[in-house]
Amino acid sequence: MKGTAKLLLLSSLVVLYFGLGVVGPWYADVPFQGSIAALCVLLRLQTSGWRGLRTDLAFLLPFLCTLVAMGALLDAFAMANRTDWTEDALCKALVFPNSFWSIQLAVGALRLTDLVALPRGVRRFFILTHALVSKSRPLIERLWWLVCHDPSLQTGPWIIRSGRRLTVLLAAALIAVYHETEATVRVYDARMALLEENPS
Amino acid sequence: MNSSGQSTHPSLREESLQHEDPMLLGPWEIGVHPPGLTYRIPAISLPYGSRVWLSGDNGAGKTVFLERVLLPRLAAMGRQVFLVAQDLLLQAHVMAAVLASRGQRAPRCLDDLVMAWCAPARPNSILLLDEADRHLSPRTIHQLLELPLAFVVAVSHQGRPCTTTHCFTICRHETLVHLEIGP
Amino acid sequence: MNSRILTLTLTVVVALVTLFVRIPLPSRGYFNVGDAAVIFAGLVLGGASPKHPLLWGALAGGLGSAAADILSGFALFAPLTLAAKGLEGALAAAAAKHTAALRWIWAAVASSAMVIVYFVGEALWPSIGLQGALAELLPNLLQAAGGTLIGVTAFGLVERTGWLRDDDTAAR
Amino acid sequence: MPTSLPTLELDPTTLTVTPNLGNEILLFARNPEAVAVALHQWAQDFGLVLDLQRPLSTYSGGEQVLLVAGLWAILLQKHPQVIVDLRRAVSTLSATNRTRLHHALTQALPQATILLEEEQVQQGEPSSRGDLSP
Repeated sequence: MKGTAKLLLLSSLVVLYFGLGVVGPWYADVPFQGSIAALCVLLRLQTSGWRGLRTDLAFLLPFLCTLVAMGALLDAFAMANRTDWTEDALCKALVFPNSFWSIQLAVGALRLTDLVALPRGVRRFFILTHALVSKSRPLIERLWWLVCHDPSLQTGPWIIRSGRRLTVLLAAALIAVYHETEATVRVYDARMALLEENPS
Repeated sequence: MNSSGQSTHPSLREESLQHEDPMLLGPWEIGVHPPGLTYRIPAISLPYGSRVWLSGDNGAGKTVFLERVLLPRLAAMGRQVFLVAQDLLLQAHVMAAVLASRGQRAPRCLDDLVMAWCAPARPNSILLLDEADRHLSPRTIHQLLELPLAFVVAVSHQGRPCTTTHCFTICRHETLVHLEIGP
Repeated sequence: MNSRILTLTLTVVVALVTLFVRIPLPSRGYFNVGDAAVIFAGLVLGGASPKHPLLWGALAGGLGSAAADILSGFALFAPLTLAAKGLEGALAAAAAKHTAALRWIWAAVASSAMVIVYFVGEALWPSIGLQGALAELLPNLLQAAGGTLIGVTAFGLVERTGWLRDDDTAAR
Repeated sequence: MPTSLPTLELDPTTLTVTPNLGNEILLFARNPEAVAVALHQWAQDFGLVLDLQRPLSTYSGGEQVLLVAGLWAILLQKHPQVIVDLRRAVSTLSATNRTRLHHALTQALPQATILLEEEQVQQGEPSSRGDLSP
């Protein structure tokens, strides 16, 4: 399955979960949230393996601990005359990862072939944006390497040196990516014109 | 400056001593990952003022040698290294932004931009040119080779200028890359 | 410069600079220099676009930052990021026509607005709530301060290079 | 030289739309699998190791030109006449590779007009030593 159909299926699954599990009746339903969590973990393992799952947990676990700690703190002060802040935080400790993974898995399932199969009108925009973000990343990494090895940007304390390098990177990236954007749009239109005149 | 004309300022005194020394390179056996190449560089002593011309076929590993083998080792020796990269059209944006951060307006012409960017080079600085003749005029290449710098190493596919003092070739056999004296 | 190409350019720069330098945070995800890029993008678009500067600034700041959330797996935050960074980009675009102290003040207002939108949005968000929003406040304030400092300085560099005033591609 | 013919210009600063040849094939080829097989053969003929998912920017300048020229030689095989303009890309190629590329293109596109030499740059046409105006 590709293109618009795949996009519609993925977005309706996400909307369905958010409608029922985040802003809907099953927000505090532990069996429901628990089974969604198990499903997300399995899918995440299948798509990105242990490494991907470890990266997620490296972010999720500290955040969930902060959430529960803040809940206990608010309970201690009986904020807004409520005493269920910790209990609510524990609920969020299940809902937040599910909402986080549901969107991540949906977005991660999209491929360039899905964009190519899109209707012609939106196809050019999505393809160029996908191409530009993919192409500009090594370009900006290369610019950063050049900035970090520029002889004029080697002196001063770490914070000043990093600040100067970042300002130079932003200024250089502006014009470099502008040229890249202009050239990529030109090459795309030229190649499409070439192919439309010579269907192979 | 003391009465005998010898500089008394520590860094100036260090600089004036340093830039007379020859540059000692190698012998090195260095693995570079990625792209998974091993560089075998013999012991080389380059007198002050050497102008080295480096050639080699497409994909032999010239750029990786300049950027990942030579440049880090020169920087570790405390040298100020000016690298004019193979993707000079991209690097030009960094050069222009660096000139702006020095309060200077960046020239439009690439040749003038590179010369302005190299202006703060000191007598013991080193200049590395990676296929600069693809973008810069022969006159600018000549001017760069003539700059009063400790050493210049230039990589190119094109003909070797007469002002160069040494010529090396990068040869690659599968993942082993070595440096040969002469074309 | 062509405003459309410039906005697409800055959207990509905001997204990639946000992705490029990231320090994981205990709460929303990561500490990044994205705000410097959003302030910078707003100023550039404000300085280069005679028509609708605030709109272009909002698009580049909002879309770029939301794209970074999506690409880095934090797509959950993308809607809120779109609003907060979009507002930040728009206010930064308004700062472009001012100089010296006024520009710095406007840029600080822009990044403070981002902090406020994030706090209110997260407090109301069911799966984050007031607990998450409070944990988020200090890191966001630090990002706002750093972003303003670097973003305005970088725009000053671009002004000095004269790139924005070239008329061979008239700004439309 | 008839300028009405469709022209494929290879500018070494921007050879492709996407960052790797795998995505470029997905974008432009109607039968991606067949094109991928033919491109692997082309690369082998030049002694290159082709990885379709490897970012093109990680190949050397000359290798990029050889591979992209090969991709379009395959995509345009059915077209009787086209202009292949390599004048800006030629400086990234060593002398041996220039000759071999010209020969391979003539074989793949027998009726194409292949511009390879610098001196064929027409008056007033900006050469690769462009200036920096945005």
